[in-house]
Amino acid sequence: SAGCSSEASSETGPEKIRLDYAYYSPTSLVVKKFGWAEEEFEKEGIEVSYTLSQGSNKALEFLNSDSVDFGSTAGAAALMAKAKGSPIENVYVYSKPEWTALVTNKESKIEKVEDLKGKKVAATLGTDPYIFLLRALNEKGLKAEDIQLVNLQHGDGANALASGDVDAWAGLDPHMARAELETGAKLFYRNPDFNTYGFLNVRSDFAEKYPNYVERVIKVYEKARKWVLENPGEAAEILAEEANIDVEVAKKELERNDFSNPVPGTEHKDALKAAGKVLKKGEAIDKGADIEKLVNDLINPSYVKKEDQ
Amino acid sequence: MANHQNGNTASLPFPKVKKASPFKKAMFHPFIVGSILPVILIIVWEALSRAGVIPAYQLPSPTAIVDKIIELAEKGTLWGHVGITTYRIFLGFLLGTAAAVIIGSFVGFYNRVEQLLDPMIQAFRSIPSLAWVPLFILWMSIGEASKVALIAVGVFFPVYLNIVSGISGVDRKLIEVGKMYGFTNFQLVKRIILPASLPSFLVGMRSGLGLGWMFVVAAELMGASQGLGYLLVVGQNTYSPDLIIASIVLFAILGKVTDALLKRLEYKALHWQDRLERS
Amino acid sequence: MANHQNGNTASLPFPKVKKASPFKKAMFHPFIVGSILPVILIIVWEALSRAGVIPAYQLPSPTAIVDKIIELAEKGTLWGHVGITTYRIFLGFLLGTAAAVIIGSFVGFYNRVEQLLDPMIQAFRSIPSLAWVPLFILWMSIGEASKVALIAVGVFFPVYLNIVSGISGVDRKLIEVGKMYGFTNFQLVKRIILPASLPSFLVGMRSGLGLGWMFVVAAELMGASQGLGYLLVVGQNTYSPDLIIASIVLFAILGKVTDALLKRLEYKALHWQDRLERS
Amino acid sequence: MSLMVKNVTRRFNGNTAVKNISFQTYKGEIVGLLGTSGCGKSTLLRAISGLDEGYEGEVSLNGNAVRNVNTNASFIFQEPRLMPWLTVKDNVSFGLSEKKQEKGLKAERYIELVGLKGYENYYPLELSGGMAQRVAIARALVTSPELLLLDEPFSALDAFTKMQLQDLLLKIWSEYRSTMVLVTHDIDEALYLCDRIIILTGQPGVFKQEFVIEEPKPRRRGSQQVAAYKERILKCLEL
Amino acid sequence: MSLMVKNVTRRFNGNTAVKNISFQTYKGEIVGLLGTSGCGKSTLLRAISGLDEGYEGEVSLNGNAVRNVNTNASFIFQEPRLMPWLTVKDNVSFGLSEKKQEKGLKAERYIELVGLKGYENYYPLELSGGMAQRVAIARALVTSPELLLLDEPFSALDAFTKMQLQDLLLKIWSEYRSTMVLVTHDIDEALYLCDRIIILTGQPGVFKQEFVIEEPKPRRRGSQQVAAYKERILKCLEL
Ligand SMILES: Nc1ncnc2c1ncn2[C@@H]1O[C@H](COP(=O)(O)OP(=O)(O)OP(=O)(O)O)[C@@H](O)[C@H]1O
Ligand SMILES: Nc1ncnc2c1ncn2[C@@H]1O[C@H](COP(=O)(O)OP(=O)(O)OP(=O)(O)O)[C@@H](O)[C@H]1O
Ligand SMILES: [Mg+2]
Ligand SMILES: [Mg+2]
Repeated sequence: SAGCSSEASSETGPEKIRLDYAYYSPTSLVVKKFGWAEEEFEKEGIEVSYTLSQGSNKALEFLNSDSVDFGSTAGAAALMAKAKGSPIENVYVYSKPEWTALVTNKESKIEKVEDLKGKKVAATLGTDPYIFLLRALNEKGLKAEDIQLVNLQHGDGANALASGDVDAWAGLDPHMARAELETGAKLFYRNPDFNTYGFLNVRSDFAEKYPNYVERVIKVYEKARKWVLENPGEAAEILAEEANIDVEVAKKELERNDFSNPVPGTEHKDALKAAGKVLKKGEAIDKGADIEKLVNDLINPSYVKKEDQ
Repeated sequence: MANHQNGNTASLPFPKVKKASPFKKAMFHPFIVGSILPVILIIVWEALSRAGVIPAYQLPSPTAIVDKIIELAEKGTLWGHVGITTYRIFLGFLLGTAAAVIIGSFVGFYNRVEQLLDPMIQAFRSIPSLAWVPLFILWMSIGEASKVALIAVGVFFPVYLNIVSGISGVDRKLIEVGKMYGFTNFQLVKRIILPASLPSFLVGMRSGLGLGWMFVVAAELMGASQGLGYLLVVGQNTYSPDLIIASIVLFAILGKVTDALLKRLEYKALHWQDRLERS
Repeated sequence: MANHQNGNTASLPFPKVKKASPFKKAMFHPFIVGSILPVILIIVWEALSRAGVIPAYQLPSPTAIVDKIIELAEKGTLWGHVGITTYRIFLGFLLGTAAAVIIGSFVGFYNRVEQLLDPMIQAFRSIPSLAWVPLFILWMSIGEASKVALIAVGVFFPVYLNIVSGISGVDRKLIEVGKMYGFTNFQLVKRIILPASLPSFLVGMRSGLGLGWMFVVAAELMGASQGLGYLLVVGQNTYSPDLIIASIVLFAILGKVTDALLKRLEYKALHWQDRLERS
Repeated sequence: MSLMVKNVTRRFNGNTAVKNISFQTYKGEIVGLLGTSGCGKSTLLRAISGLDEGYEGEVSLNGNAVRNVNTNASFIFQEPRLMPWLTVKDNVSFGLSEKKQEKGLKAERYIELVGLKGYENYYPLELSGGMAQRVAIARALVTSPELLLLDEPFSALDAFTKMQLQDLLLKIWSEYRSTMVLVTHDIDEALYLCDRIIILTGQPGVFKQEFVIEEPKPRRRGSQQVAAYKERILKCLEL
Repeated sequence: MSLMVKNVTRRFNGNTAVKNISFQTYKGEIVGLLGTSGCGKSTLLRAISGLDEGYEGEVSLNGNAVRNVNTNASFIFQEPRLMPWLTVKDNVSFGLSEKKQEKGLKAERYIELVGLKGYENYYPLELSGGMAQRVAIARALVTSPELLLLDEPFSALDAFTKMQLQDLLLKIWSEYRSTMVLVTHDIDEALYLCDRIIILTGQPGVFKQEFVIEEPKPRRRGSQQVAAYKERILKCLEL
């Protein structure tokens, strides 16, 4: 469904481009902060609007209901939506975040995944930390039934861990960074590869109609990505200010983001396929779904490649 | 309000029909009349879904929803979800109503108590259910107790408000009758004020029950692994519109059933009301 | 309920005091009495926080909360949040109340309309605010309109319920007076039924306003970047207990203020009620 | 407005309240209804008014059978039935549809006629029982009805006020020639006001006897002829 | 129970309703209060009952100044004031604190005495005006009060029922020797029942005159002596 450049010249632009921004996507904050998108489309008189996504599921709701054209989500969330038939494709990877890990209290005896057997573990069903937890268990030969899973929202999970209501928590930044700093919580199991990346998704019909503009939005994001790589300190400040968090927490969160590879590719596909299997087992994705095909349909690197040329 | 239960059907639209035929009677049975709109709604929705006007990823068709519910039922988890939520609602409703009756009676009756308590209660009333969640986890941990307590909080406010208002709306003339008998304040409340403010109280209960259902979602954010609110949130997190809508439908059905029970109680308890015979 | 406004202060606890000294009067001013409990609560909370019994990452101390609010005020964002939320509440409240009055009057008055509409409305009543969110995004996208509409939905139900019950509780005797004058149904509703069910209606409005405040959070999940609900959710998503509690406090204060306005209206509108002079 | 009541029977859940009542009045006639407590006088009046449609039989106004409320009729109920949220003045002008000012003037005139000048801005809860009843009387009279139904209108009033209002009623009658049906327990009152007196008895109430009083109005209270009627009526009642 | 009213004045928001009323009754005396509508009879009765504490002056029962409700007193209000959610029987036994069965028996007896046998299970909305008033009378009498305050108890009743109930009242009185204060508009009634009649006039109501009726009870209705009193009272009132 990728556009080709010959058509692109004759296409008329959209009246308005609707971007989202999210605290879990630092590049989106930078784009919004500096107004680079407005700058890019100003000449053509195209309006740019921003909508805050409070989480992946909100971003997907906005995409589905044609409320935004671009939405930032975790890779797994995009996959689940795609499995339900959402007309979206992933055109860009804004970061490889290590935003989730397994966390426990300072004094806790839990040191490795195997120690979780029979313990109470908090996680938010269906989200990246949940997938992370299941994959970690899976890797060590444990099953979901071997632990007591407590379904709590991310913030509540952090609280429950702090007050000892649960033994461990599949954490998510910035809650996790903050828990580390404030209560000395320790991340006893980390694995960046089990995270499912930060995806910038576009509505398929938008991409079909205005392929050129998808590329140009990506260009703006690229500018922001490079700026973040060059100015990590200022980026942390922007994140802290926008998301209302401590600079220290913001720094920690940014450190755990790898902005080096924005092009959706094989590694992303592999990560999503692995996540897909876990989700299938957890019944978050239909038994009959063809993960392979879904992932290939979802991830469409053509727009970035062109931009690189 | 529930006049139809004693066959006191409308007189304006069909003023001349003295004895309706059995067929007509069945046709205009309140239950059937009440089903007209929902049925139309469902048919239109289904048609739009089939025609592809509403894509399934946005809003699955009614048949898909029913399939989902049947699937849950076949897996056997449906009863667990429905059962545990109903149980929580029930307990929370009892607790919240009891607290509201006790506190509301005092506030309604004693000016001083009102001045002391009411301002704070009114302030708490506008705190959203989601905002209570972290506080309740803090105070009561994540067991069953905190869930029931949160639902009770939701039930409390409307019941309280209606009781206080009901009490201050009671005809002074009737209270004086009790005073002449030297009734204690407790007796006044029990024998005159509560019965006289019963209509208001019952509306409060129905309103409170509705809010209780709404608080279920927040309550089941507190570490539940079963329940309708849990289903809804999981549906949102796993991006399953069919699960979301299925849980909404279940909310609606259960809400309607429990409300109908209260409405029945209302009708029974208020048979003495010299109420408007409606057209 | 609002007797204190006309200086009709309690008589039971101090039955013999005929003329209180100005000092005593000031001491027992309702506002001061109403502040006792909140003040105690805050002091205890602050003490516990300072003593380290409640760690700040769980529940920050009142002073920390006040600092946070002052910080927001200094940054200038506080007024934006408060303003936009109040504006949404105001519009949603107007809309929801208007809809409830119109529909509620018809339902309360015409048996047929009740049979047609009421069952569906009762079923919708128990659908949680969060569950409406995806549907509203779908129907109305994420503009201001969908937020206001969602708040209006929250306001609608309690007002509706109270109006319907109020109407069916109106003394038939008074309605007959109007009928003798050949009043149309509209006149009956406007001139007799609504005034007579005013107490019930006002409680409904207060209840509805409370629910409106609760629906703000869900409403502002729909792509808002300002507002109290937004603050609360951001606080939860960024793990900032001070922000969460600050927004709860703001909810409580604003809710209290708006409720006090309605309560004032209630007192003014119900001066004719032959109400219990309370002790 | 002429009135005809034909074989009116009213049952409540199987219990009969009044049975088979028939009578007729000409335009401008004042008819009295007398009977023991609970014999169905109010029930009959409600049937005539059209407020109650659940009766059997027929009520005709000006020769047309009707079953609904006639806007030229007015009803003074057994209780005052004032709107508690309206002042005396607003209560009196409640049924008027004129312009505000005109309404106000009319209301004030009738308030004065029933002796409540100075109480225009009182609320019902601040009135005495008799004052409330007088407001209800003013409210019914202010519309100058062609048919006036009165259910024990003066029973809450002292002898003096009662006589004043009886005279007021006669004044209204001589001005508008309204047809009136008056339920009363006061035989003197009935004899002073009515052209025809109908006696009901029993539970269910049935027609007992009809007296036509042919004295012209205004009559002298306690006159010889009237005293004779009174004796006959008492005899008829106390059996 | 003896009763003394001393200089009682009651103001409502600055308007005086009754002014400076004083009188005294002995145990077992029946006192009548007569006066035009709105002159403050009900207000005075409420002050005596203790329901209203806002008056100036003093009310003493058995020699002790009181300002609150006495449980040995009973009040028949100007309106029936029945609890709409209770049946006739439950309304009548409302103030009794005996065991359920005994309560029921007592209630039934008084329901029969006021002529409502068969209506035990009716709700107030199903009663006629006079029937409701009779239920209220039964409710007040069933407690055998030492002090009985009656505010126009029989005004909604037909002549026949009224006489029956007046006799019932006398029967109760001869049994329990209750002290009674009776507000009435019916001079014949006052003369038939009362040992002393107090006339109030004006607005604000002031004490006008006191008549002591020394005929022993039971009296003959319309006897010569009584007629003489009536003339004097009428004269006193109609000025
Ligand atoms: N709650 C009140 N507020 C203001 N004024 C009142 C109140 N109650 C009574 N009044 C006034 O007091 C006066 C006397 O009233 P009250 O009811 O005692 O009269 P009454 O003698 O019983 O008359 P009636 O025979 O008509 O019942 C009236 O002018 C009335 O307006
Ligand atoms: N809504 C009702 N439901 C059942 N029974 C009723 C109803 N209204 C009246 N009745 C019965 O009808 C009979 C007549 O009542 P009605 O009010 O006509 O009497 P009335 O002649 O006006 O008496 P009164 O002089 O006491 O006012 C009574 O026995 C009463 O119980
Ligand atoms: Mg009657
Ligand atoms: Mg009176």
